[in-house]
Amino acid sequence: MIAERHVNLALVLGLIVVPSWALAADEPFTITLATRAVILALAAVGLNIALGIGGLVSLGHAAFFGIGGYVMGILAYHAQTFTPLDLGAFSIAGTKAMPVIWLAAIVLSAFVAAVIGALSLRTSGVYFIMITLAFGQMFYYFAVSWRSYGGADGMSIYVRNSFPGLDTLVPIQFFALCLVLLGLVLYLNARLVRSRFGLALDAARQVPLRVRTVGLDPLRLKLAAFVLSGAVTGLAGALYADLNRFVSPAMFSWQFSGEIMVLVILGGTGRLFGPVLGAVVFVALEHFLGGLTDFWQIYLGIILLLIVLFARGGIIGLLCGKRGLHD
Amino acid sequence: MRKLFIAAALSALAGAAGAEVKVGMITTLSGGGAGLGIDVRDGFMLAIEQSGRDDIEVVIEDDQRKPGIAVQLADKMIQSDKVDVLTGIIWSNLAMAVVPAATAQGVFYLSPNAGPSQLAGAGCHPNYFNVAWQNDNLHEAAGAYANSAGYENSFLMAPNYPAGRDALTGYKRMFEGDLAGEVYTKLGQTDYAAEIAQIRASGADSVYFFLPGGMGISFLKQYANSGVEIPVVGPAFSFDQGILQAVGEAALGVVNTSQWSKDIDNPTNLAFVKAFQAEYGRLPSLYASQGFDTANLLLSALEKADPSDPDAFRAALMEADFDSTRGKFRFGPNHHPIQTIYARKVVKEGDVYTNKIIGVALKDHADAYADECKM
Amino acid sequence: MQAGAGPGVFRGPPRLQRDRTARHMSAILIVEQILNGLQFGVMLFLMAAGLTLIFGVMGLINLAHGSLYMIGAFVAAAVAGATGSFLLAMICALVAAAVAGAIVEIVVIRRLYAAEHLDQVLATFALILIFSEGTRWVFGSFPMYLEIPDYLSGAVTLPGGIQYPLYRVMLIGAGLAVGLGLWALIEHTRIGIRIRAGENDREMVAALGVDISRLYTLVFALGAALAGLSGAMVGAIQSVQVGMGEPVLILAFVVIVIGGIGSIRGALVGALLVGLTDTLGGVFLPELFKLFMAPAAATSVGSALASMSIYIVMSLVLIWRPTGLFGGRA
Amino acid sequence: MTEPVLETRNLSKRFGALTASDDISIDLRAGEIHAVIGPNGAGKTTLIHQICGELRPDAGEIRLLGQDVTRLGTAARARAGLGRTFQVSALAMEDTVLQNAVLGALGASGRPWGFWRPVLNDRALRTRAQEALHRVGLDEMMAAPCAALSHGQRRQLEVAVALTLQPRAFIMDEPMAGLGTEGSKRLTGLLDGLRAQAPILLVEHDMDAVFALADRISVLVYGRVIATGRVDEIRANPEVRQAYLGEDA
Repeated sequence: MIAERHVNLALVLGLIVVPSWALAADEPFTITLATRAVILALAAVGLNIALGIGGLVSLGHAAFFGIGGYVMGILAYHAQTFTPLDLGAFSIAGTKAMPVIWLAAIVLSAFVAAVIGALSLRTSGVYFIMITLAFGQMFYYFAVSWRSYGGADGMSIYVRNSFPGLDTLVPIQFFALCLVLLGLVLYLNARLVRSRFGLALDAARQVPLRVRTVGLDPLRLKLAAFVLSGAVTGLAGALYADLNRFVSPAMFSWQFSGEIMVLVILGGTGRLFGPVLGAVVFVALEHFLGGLTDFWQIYLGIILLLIVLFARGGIIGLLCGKRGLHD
Repeated sequence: MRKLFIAAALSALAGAAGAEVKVGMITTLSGGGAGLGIDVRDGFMLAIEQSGRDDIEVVIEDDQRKPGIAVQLADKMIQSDKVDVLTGIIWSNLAMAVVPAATAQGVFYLSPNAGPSQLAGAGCHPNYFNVAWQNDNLHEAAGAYANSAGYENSFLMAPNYPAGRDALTGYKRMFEGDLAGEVYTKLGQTDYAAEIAQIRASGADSVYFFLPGGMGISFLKQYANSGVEIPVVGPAFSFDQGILQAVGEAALGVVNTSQWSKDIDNPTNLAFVKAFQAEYGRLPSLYASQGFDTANLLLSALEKADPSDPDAFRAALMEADFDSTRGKFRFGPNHHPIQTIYARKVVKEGDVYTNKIIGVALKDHADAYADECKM
Repeated sequence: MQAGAGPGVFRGPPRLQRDRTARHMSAILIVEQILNGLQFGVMLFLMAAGLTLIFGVMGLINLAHGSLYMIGAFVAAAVAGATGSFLLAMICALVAAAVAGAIVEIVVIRRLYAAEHLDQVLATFALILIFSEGTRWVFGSFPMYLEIPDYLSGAVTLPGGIQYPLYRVMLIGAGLAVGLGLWALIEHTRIGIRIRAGENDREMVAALGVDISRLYTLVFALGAALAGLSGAMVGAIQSVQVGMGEPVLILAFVVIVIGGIGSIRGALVGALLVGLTDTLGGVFLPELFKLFMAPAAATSVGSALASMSIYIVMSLVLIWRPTGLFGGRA
Repeated sequence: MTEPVLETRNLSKRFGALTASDDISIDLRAGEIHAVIGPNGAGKTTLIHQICGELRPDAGEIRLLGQDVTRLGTAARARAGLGRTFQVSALAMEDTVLQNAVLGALGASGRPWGFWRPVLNDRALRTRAQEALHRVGLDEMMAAPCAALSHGQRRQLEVAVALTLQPRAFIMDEPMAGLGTEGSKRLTGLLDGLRAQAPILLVEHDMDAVFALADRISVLVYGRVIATGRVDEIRANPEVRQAYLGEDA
């Protein structure tokens, strides 16, 4: 067994070394791939707060990812066309500034997560899985029919949004930005796990009855986790939209919800770095298997299956053995 | 996802500085819509092979029909592979995600299929050429055909997404009769019983539908079995060689519009059909012909200029000096084809369902957006 | 921006006349649409029954159920193509899906019963990838051909002068017959008793000496057979293609969640509710909005709402009854 | 007489044809251990569930410190002063002993909304948890994962978590179940010392423990309280002997 922190360290080093090498070797696409992995990891870290710590199996997290994406798309669209964004009572100008977009994405997805969570947490188990899926689908179909912003086709943002002091169109700079955000969120996540809230939430997942018996409301804890989770995934959505300079309803699809969940489980549910490892492995598999055969998804399926069947606890579980978040 | 085809004699390249021209093909090779991408790829590669040129390297990648993947592949091909020309995208939404950014980076894009109106109009670009069509073309032709067939009251149906709305707009642009109804279905819908009931009740004398892929198969099968006898017209998408076999008898006799058909009588086309069949063991589809024409356009331009000289290369592309499977072929000012579109009828030849040209729907037709293109 | 914001070229004036829409709403049309909803619901029921049975007895979330539906359709298309017999195609589809189900259960699924829902979701998601691409590998990337046989094609005239496709009448009949058979199987046979016992208490069944793993394989194969059969039957009027199972799978999940997971009766009610909502919503919501909106806006708002309608229904049901209409456990 | 700490008035609960609680009125007074005994299926668990708020009674009232808590949820009743232990341990098995105790202290503090500072570094919570653990004799085991505890130690931890709440009344559901003689003895000693802090409503099967600890006993049969009284009164009650002890034999 390898200590979990060694795996984490290796992962962090890998995420720094590989893109640096790619920069030196003039392999910008490797950097793009790494950026994709980092952003997907961020989305999965978000889901992991609800799923891994809170025990909320949400099959609707694409809703938040999509909201983040569309916040970016809509704000940037209004900025690049110099049209105001009409919000009914008042209108605001679009923006191409990433920090503003991020903030808007976080706030809006947190708000939507609060609404969806409050309604969905009335249910549990499979019903929770399905009601979150239903909300995701509603957003999907809404985006498909939202003609002002491209409908099913989605919309392109021609120039990547800006961040003060950086040229975000340079792959390595955008990668660094995403990596820093991921690191920041992971740090906050690590603090959260050890905090009052983290302890209570973790107990609410394991024994909700106990949590009630000590005078806390597990549902409120879980709702808070769901909101945080949605906010992080929303941020990832805004970044993903910027990576592709494109948003489309596919960001809202249930398949994408499933994919983020796969990342979490693949790496190790509830582990701090589980989603990161899951995302890196997934992107790598997709890339390398795709080079081997047109039918690469068969092999991806087989690998996933083997991991579920024989490596409960994901890859980190396989490497490091069973252990909770606390150590 | 990645496949490397080194066209023609790979061994001839040994030790050389590598291929002189690099082409990136992003197309759909896995999942539901893979048939179209495979046909485009096979048609394209057939032409490259026939050319005998060994200095063209084609990098082929699967976009899985996901816009996000397509954008990343484009980034990769432009940044890492340093391709001169991109091609291959099937779907308009993927094209919209990829093309504007790619052409802005100085790469040429030759579209073998998708032709969204934005790229033909205000969003046109000197480096973007569409070898297939502007998306509205076949629908406009269908509207024109409906006029000539004497239809006066059409029922229109398309999925509720931009291409669907554009399709019906295209039909209405040419059609002079009345509309008995206009229905937008769910994207990916598989059951059309409700719509067929509306058609039955509408009093229409003709039905025009645009339902690409499996949607069209489902509709045609259900329609043929519904007892509704109102004649149907569609664009070629639902009647191409690939899916016609899946529709089967339900498609027999249906008129559809296409800029290509395997019975267009010119030597290039006859040779193409024969060669494609010999190479891949199946009849070529519309998409295969488009892939083939795209490659031949590229080859013709490469004869005259090198992509490293963009102005010359662009001019060479614009000349479209190649033998198209469609016969006469030229570009309009917005780099979209001005071409003849035929009305075809589905027939059975032996055991195989295929199309037969019954007439010309629109002659030398240019798209409606060219005026908006400023370049 | 580009998409959706169409260019200002000439577009045909909207010539759709409002008096025509009134004609759309005739009584016959309404009845016909209800029949369509019913038929859709019955097909969904076949899918949902297997899914809910598998969940009820084994506690398993099976995302790969849609793949068994697809297998049924492909096998039916292949057999019908080779032999020309529709009936044989249906039987083979049923058997093939059952066999595939049994194999999957023995090789993979039985290792998942003790696992969390999460692992089940991931494993069966992996199975979808394997089945979908595997099918494409075997049958190619193009849709397959499967057609209604002559003796079931064409339309019949129902009482009241409604013209309705014979095949769809047959689908409603066959679906209801299978449902009835399923009910009889569960209520009146020894296997049914064991299945019901298994739903209530797994340890108890095992303690009573029932070979629990054989029972599970059987139930899974039964569910698979139902999915395969409905795939094959629907394949004759839809496109037989890779990926056809997933949209149906999602709908089937919606159905069983509305009905209450594990409840066959709930699956029936849920299936009819979803079938009718989806069909009638798509037709009548745009018409409804036309009463107080401009036709173009009404069409777009109406169809947008229609595409969301079943999910709205489902979340309302769950908010009202968190374990579905007939559900007991989560 | 002063008002009882905890009291049920005419509590009734039916499940279909089965009457699980039939007009139950019992009370718990300051400083006492009040045991509720009864044969299996007598409705003891149903009674506890109603007192703690997991089940809502069909009729009747539950009062804690003179306040009607019948409509409150479990968490609110805990905040109002109910400290409860479970028959089947309800502990966060993936967490350590200390974390479980800190959770109790955290609940008592009523402020779980800290996202930044490590909870285990919080002096107030930690002290409270450690005191409780010390009280039940689990000081040595603080760092052990809960899953590594013996059955008896889990019972002790249950009590410790309840202690962190500094409750006004303890509700203990069969704390002796499954313990050996040694464990029983230890826990009996522990509970004996607790009554001074807060009275205990003790549902228990272990008659030795009941007779050793209880100040009063109520006997529940078929959802009804057939007798309430001091230990010797209950011992002597013929109805109890017949209905309860007779059946138990």
